[in-house]
Amino acid sequence: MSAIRSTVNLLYGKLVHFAATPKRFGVMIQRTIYDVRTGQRSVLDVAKSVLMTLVGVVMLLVLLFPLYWITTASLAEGTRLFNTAGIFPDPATYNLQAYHWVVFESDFFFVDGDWGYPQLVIGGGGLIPLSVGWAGTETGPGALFNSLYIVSVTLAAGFLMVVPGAYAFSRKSFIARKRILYGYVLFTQIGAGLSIATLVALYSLFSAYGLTNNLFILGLFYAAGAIPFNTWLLKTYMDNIPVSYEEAAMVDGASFLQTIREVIIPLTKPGLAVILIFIWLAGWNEFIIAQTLLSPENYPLSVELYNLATEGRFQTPWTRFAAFANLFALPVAIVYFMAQRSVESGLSFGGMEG
Amino acid sequence: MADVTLDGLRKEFDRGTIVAVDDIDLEIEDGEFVTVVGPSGCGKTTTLRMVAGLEEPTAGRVLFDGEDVTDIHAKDRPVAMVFQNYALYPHKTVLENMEFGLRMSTDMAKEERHERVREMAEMMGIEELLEDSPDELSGGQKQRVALGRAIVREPEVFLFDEPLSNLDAKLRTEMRAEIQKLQKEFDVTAMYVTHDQEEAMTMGDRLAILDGGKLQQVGEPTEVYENPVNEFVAGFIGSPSMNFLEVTVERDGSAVRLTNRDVGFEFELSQEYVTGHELADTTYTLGVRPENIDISERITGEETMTATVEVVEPIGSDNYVHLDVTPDFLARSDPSIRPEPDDEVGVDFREADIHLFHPETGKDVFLSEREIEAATP
Amino acid sequence: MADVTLDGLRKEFDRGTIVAVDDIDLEIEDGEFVTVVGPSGCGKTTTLRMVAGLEEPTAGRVLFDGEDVTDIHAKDRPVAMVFQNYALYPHKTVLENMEFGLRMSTDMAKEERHERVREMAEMMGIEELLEDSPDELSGGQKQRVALGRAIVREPEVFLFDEPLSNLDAKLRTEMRAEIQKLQKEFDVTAMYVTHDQEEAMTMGDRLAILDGGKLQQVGEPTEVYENPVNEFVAGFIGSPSMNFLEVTVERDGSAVRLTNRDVGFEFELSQEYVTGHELADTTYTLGVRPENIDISERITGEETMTATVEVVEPIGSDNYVHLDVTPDFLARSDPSIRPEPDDEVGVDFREADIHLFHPETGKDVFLSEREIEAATP
Amino acid sequence: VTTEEEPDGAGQDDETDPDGEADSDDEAATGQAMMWVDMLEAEEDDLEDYIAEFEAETGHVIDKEAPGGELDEQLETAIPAGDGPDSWVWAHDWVGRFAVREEPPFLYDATDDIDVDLDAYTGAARDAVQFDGGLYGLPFASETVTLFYNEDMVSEPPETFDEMVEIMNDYHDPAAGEYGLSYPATDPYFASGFLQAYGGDLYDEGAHEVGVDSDEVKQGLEALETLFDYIPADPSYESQIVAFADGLAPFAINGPWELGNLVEEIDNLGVTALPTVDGNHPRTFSGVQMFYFSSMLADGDQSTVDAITDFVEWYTTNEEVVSNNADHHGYIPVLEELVEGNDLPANVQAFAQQVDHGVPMPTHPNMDSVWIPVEEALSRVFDDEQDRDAALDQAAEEIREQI
Amino acid sequence: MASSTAGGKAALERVGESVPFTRRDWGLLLVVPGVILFSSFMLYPIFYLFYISLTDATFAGSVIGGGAELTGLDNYVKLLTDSQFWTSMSVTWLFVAVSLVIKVFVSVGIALLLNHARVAGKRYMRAIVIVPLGFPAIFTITIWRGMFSDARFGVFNVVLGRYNELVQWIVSGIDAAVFFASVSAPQALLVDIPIGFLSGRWEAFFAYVVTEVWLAYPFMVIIIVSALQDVPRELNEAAMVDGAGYLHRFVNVTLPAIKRPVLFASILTGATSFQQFLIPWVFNQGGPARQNELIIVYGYREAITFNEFGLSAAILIIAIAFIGVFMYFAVKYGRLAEGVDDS
Ligand SMILES: Nc1ncnc2c1ncn2[C@@H]1O[C@H](COP(=O)(O)OP(=O)(O)OP(=O)(O)O)[C@@H](O)[C@H]1O
Ligand SMILES: Nc1ncnc2c1ncn2[C@@H]1O[C@H](COP(=O)(O)OP(=O)(O)OP(=O)(O)O)[C@@H](O)[C@H]1O
Ligand SMILES: [Mg+2]
Ligand SMILES: [Mg+2]
Repeated sequence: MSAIRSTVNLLYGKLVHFAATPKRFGVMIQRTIYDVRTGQRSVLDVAKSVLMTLVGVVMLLVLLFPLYWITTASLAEGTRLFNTAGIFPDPATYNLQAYHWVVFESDFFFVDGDWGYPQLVIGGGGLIPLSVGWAGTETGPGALFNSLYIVSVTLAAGFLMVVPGAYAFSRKSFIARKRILYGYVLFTQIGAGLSIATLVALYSLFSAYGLTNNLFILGLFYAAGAIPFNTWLLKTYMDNIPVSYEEAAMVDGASFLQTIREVIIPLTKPGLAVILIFIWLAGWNEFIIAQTLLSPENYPLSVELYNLATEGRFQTPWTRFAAFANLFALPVAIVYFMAQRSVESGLSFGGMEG
Repeated sequence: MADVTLDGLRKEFDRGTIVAVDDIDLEIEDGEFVTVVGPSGCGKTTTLRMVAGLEEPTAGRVLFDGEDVTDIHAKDRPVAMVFQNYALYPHKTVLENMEFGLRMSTDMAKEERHERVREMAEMMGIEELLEDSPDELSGGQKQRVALGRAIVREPEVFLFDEPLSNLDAKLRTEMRAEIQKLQKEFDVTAMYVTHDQEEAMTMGDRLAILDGGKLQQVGEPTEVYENPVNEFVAGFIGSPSMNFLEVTVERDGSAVRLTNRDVGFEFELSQEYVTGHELADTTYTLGVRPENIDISERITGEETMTATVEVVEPIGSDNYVHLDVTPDFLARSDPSIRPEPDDEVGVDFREADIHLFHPETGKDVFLSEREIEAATP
Repeated sequence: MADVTLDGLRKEFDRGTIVAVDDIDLEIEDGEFVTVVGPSGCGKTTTLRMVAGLEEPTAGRVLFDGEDVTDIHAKDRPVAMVFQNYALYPHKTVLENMEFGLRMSTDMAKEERHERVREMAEMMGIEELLEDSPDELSGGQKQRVALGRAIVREPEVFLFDEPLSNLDAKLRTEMRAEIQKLQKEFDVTAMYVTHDQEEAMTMGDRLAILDGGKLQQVGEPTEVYENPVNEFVAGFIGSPSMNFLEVTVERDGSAVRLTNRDVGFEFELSQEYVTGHELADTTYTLGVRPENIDISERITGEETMTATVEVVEPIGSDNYVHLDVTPDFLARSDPSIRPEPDDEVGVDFREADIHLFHPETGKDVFLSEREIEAATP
Repeated sequence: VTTEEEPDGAGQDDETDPDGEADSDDEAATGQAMMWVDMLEAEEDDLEDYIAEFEAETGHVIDKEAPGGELDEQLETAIPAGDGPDSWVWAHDWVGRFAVREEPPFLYDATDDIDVDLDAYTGAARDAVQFDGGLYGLPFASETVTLFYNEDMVSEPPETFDEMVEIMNDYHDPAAGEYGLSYPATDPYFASGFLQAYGGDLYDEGAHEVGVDSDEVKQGLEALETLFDYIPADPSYESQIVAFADGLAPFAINGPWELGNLVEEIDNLGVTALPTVDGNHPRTFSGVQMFYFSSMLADGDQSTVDAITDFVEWYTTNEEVVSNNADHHGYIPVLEELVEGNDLPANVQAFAQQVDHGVPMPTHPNMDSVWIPVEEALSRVFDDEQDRDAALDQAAEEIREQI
Repeated sequence: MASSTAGGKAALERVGESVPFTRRDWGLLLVVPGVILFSSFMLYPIFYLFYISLTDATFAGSVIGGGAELTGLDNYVKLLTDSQFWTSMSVTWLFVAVSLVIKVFVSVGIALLLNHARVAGKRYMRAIVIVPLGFPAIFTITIWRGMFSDARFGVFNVVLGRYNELVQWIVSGIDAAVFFASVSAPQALLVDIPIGFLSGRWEAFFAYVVTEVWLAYPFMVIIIVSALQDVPRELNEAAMVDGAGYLHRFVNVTLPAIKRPVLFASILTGATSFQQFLIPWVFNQGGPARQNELIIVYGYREAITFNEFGLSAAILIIAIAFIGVFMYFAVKYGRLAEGVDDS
């Protein structure tokens, strides 16, 4: 509960900070004017800064043009992506129908957009005689829930494997350590294309063991692919944390588990934030394997998105596709937004420079 | 409060290719403050870590109050340690840092712990910092917190690994006195590692000098200063360093002279000395401390040798006079004696102040075997 | 070879909320070695950086040989700088590090550059290191390379920012002498920043003492040591520090006594002194250096005061005797005088050795206005 | 994703229950079957309604799923693993390719299970669903490309190629952003009509011969080259359709799937058969939309086979369904009765005519090797990189090499 | 009690001596679960794939149905004599190399700008610039396909058209100003639109590269920005005092300091580029005429379109081997595994 509250607080703080940007910008301008007036900065100096900033802004605009373009397109449901009038749709045609479609008609939240409400069901099978059911909907939860389920499995399994592994690599010496680590490094990059490469082999293996169409196994699979890179990344991060903190804890009488909980985990936070994002993305974005292994009622968002892209016979339904993708990227954006500082510091490989 | 015994302690790294600590025997009495000093890489930290339980000895034992603790895990030893870089947990406040040890090793209630920490903080003058996080603190404050954190647990043995080396000179002097005072106050056994011989001299009840993993000499500071058992100790202890000069033993009847023709050095030993010690006809290293060298601005012809002044460094209370006898040959003189560079001055010293080191063993030939025995356990 | 003038130099940070350097006027003569010393944060580095051109002054000018260089970019000033952490380019070999400045600021041919670097390296005794990369070097070697790199360019002004603070005590002493020797040899104007007063004392032709961004005193080391213009300088220069004691002026007819009843201190000033200086009837801070305090183990009743011994620190050549007069009240005595803790000893000093500082201005009332003028530009 | 409604609403992890034990003791065994589709949304919605109607009538259960992605790739993995559907909907061009599969087979020969008389379907459709004597599905619609025109610009639809060129000449002015024709002309499927107008076949299924370099096809390409001059300077689908949709071209050559969109964009849309070239009707490739019978049926329950065949028979022969589809989706009926009957909507009528003139796409697996070389040859001619004879010769050579 | 524990301990030690696993090795236990999971989901399929590559499997069914027979190295022999394999290999390497070079330049440029003292709001820009990282590749690649659309109304073609208009406008302006001579727009300056980005060999290749660069730059930029922030300020100042101008400082101080991180990022993204599948597949399936079939696309197509599963497996095994070798050398010479040796 407190975790949720602190997350909300963090998010709120970020939003406030973000909202106050214009004000800070104003203050900055005021100060600059003051500095120029009092002769602390020359006009030339200020002009140079303005110019450089402009270059930065223009660069951003160019880089993000594709996203901007597609977002405007998502606001113009009902028109063709390409038309003879120009690149951007006529603002007069802007509407939210595409988003409406995603929320209330597509399978994003609920199958066929048929929203209901959650309901606690007492009794029923399973380990715990309690389950969350869904009432008021005829069709049941949609792709978002499948995605979240997969990502939860991936994150749980990934962290469970990566964190202790990285710790052991960073702090312990044991037999075959070097060999395994070397293997991991070699395999850091084989994951992505590999899954396409081994697609059919995978399918036949999975189907031989009866593991197809199983969200849990799929989540595990993504976690497996994320292990080498993230273990190695986290190990690199941990290498830069002085051992003396752990030793201090040990001398202070902390047991191994206490040391982990009280010292290692808090100190590794930025690194954990980074692998959180990477592992998340591993489970969130993949669709080729998901589509091959799952049957349609279990499709996660990524597959739905892909299907949307290939739905038309000769053309993609761009507006819906863009609206869908924007909503799809939203959770990642939020996670990233909250963890930005950590991610930036977690990715700076202290041992890498020079 | 425990006495600590190191019994034939040895530590090898990398499958024995590096011998970091080489059969050290040392007994530290209850409540005693022993400083371990030596040049970088001599094995000080490794020794300390073995006492703390952070490193497993290759051979030998560590005993607390006669009880073998060699196989006991660090977390179960009654020791506290202050690390060189303080090792304050950056994500915890000062209060949390200080109560951490109590929380881990005792089952005190929270209020009680805070009480204890607050008392300690008051004593150390850091009570206003309790809510701050470590990176808001200055070096000295961090050091104080690290000390406080160690003491609050009331350990029986207190270990310090160069705790002051990151502080500037003024603060260092201040903290030194503070550590000593605290150690006396709590009457806890302490082992203090440093590579700074001045720190070692001023702080310890006794001094243990390490070199190349081997214990060279153990003794009270003045004892070590006055009677270093070998050339290494002689050169290491004392600042500015002892001056060394290669000399040859020349016999002229019963008279024995130490000479170095290159620099025009000639010193006749008294009969008393000659009979007291055995001198071979070989080259020895003569050592004499800067403060034992007398400089006379007028040359009388009586002096042991003459030398040319290179630089004079005034440090206020004294002057350091650099002479061209050997590189770094230094005399420490009264501020009133201020020869100019390139002046020729007379150089003299008393027979009692000189040391003669054997060219091979490095041992001081003027010390009896017995004396050396006593000083090197 | 240039003389350097700082003219009303001032630097503010954060829109004037921090005044790092506050109107400093200083003239450094051609070939002179000036050390700038002061506590942490007093503005030493900022001053130096303004001379180097790395920081733009808020007000004031920097002149080299009378020429205003304030607006000239760092890369075009004839200065070389040695940084605290050496700032050797980690990816270049020693040779490349050393020739970099030449490559950038001259159009020498490659052979010529290498020739020059090799000569310099030989002089510094680092010719075997030329092919090594900086991280293979020890601290002292790095320091030498950094020095060599600076000198080889034959700059007109040489700037040092605490170049020795990362070295250990032994090396520090060694490098100090080396820097001085080189500076004299090349006869280059040098500005040397340090927070270590001992370093400042031994190295500079003159000393500039900064505090809170303001210049406190400029003068030769012994002059500053003997005649500090104010309490700050008096306390800062000299190690161990000067002892301070609050005293009240009491007049008894024509006799003037300085007293502090709390610690049983009473000192009668000679007539000569009283007539020479103006004393108000107020509280002054009396200062006396540890080495000027005589300790007598037998109490005769003649002494200025008696005190209890707290700790005796033997440093070999002397003993530091801590007395309970004020916290940190210290006397430096001959090693032969070794009172035990808790002994009562007599404390004495000569009238000529005491300083009296005004409670508000902090100025030494025993110095004439003229003397103070001369020392604080 | 559409699932059959679940009583517990969990919607996960319940698979087809192929034998439907619970139902088997009811009357004449009702079965359950699964079908995969990849359709436009509106088409799928209608199909769903028909399924519901059928289920209500018969008690059979048909699970319709849209696996998304490329349907053939999905089938490639699912069928061998035993997870495939009992039926799927696609054009007939996969029949040959899948019919030749053995170990495991992909298709199910339903000759013995089908009760309808195949003569109910048009000849082309009948041929399309059979391969080497096996009956692998039933057809329900056909499609091909034909001529759309903007009635505001074209008063009388052209009957001959020359008439069409004349009208195009009136409008074609690329500098002003106006064109004579919208036509993805380098796509062999779109181009097939003109290429085969003189009687040549790109691939002769009877003789297993590649006809790309035949004189007739070369002649056909000559006509096509004339059209190249009137279309926007790049032949990609999107470029082409935009010109017509934005009212900047009087003609478009495209398929029935664009009908819905274009009706919205062009106020007065006309559709007609392609004009004759030298008196010959362009022979466009036509595709026959059909329900495939999957090899899953072979191992399944008879009730499943019954369910799917009953449904397919019902759907393909139900006049109401067929004419509704024609009205709403431009599906060209393949039910002989309706085609004869002449009461189709005008637009569909035009497509039906064109289908009549056209030829079914060859279903032989070799056809897979034909498309790309021909498309590239057309591109080279379009870009003036090669003359038509050389281009087609080269393409034919490439195809033969691959086969 | 004491003696029994001692005895137990001795027994344990005796057991301990017989296996090469000592008390110090318990760290291995933390690693093993990850290794097992990784191996079972990643390594095992690779071995299986290798097995398939030794069979005559034709389509997916024969793999899954088990109807394939071992044929030894036939597939590899066939492959090495297939010209398409060599086309594919060379275009893949070309793609990796070209995109890598551009990526490095672009990312370093962006990172420098976003770390420049004179740019206000750097932090915000840094947050925004990596937004593409958050979108799924299938989405962004599809967008880029749209941007590169062959359509004359596709984004790039429209932009190029605007560019042409601009050139003509400027030229006509000059023409109007210089009235005694008639100036017309030089053809060299004008772009011949529409460009069929996806239908020309090099045009498509160019489109792949641009997209690949765009996909990879955020990751590189984050890493380089972090590295730039770690460059000690004093080094720059030392160079300044040494008389070095901006360019020299960049070459002699900044560049060497970010060399390792850039290398590191290059290796990672290079390996990813090698396995790029979606870009060619979504754009034009490696066309035109299979000329741009990157290696994974080639393998995939052999399997799916041409039903040559055994051959496809052989291709993919070779691709994996290439990546393995590439990573091995990268790791070795890029000192990526630096941390491996110290403990
Ligand atoms: N974990 C280790 N692995 C290998 N060698 C080591 C290890 N720890 C220390 N050593 C080596 O053992 C020797 C003694 O190291 P130690 O750290 O005890 O020296 P020290 O006296 O503390 O030096 P310093 O004053 O530099 O801290 C050194 O040669 C060092 O290189
Ligand atoms: N870039 C800056 N921005 C803001 N304040 C600064 C900056 N640089 C220095 N200061 C402030 O100016 C004052 C003087 O700093 P300076 O670095 O010159 O001190 P210093 O004498 O060199 O100290 P030290 O001995 O610790 O190096 C300090 O209070 C410092 O906090
Ligand atoms: Mg150490
Ligand atoms: Mg400084």
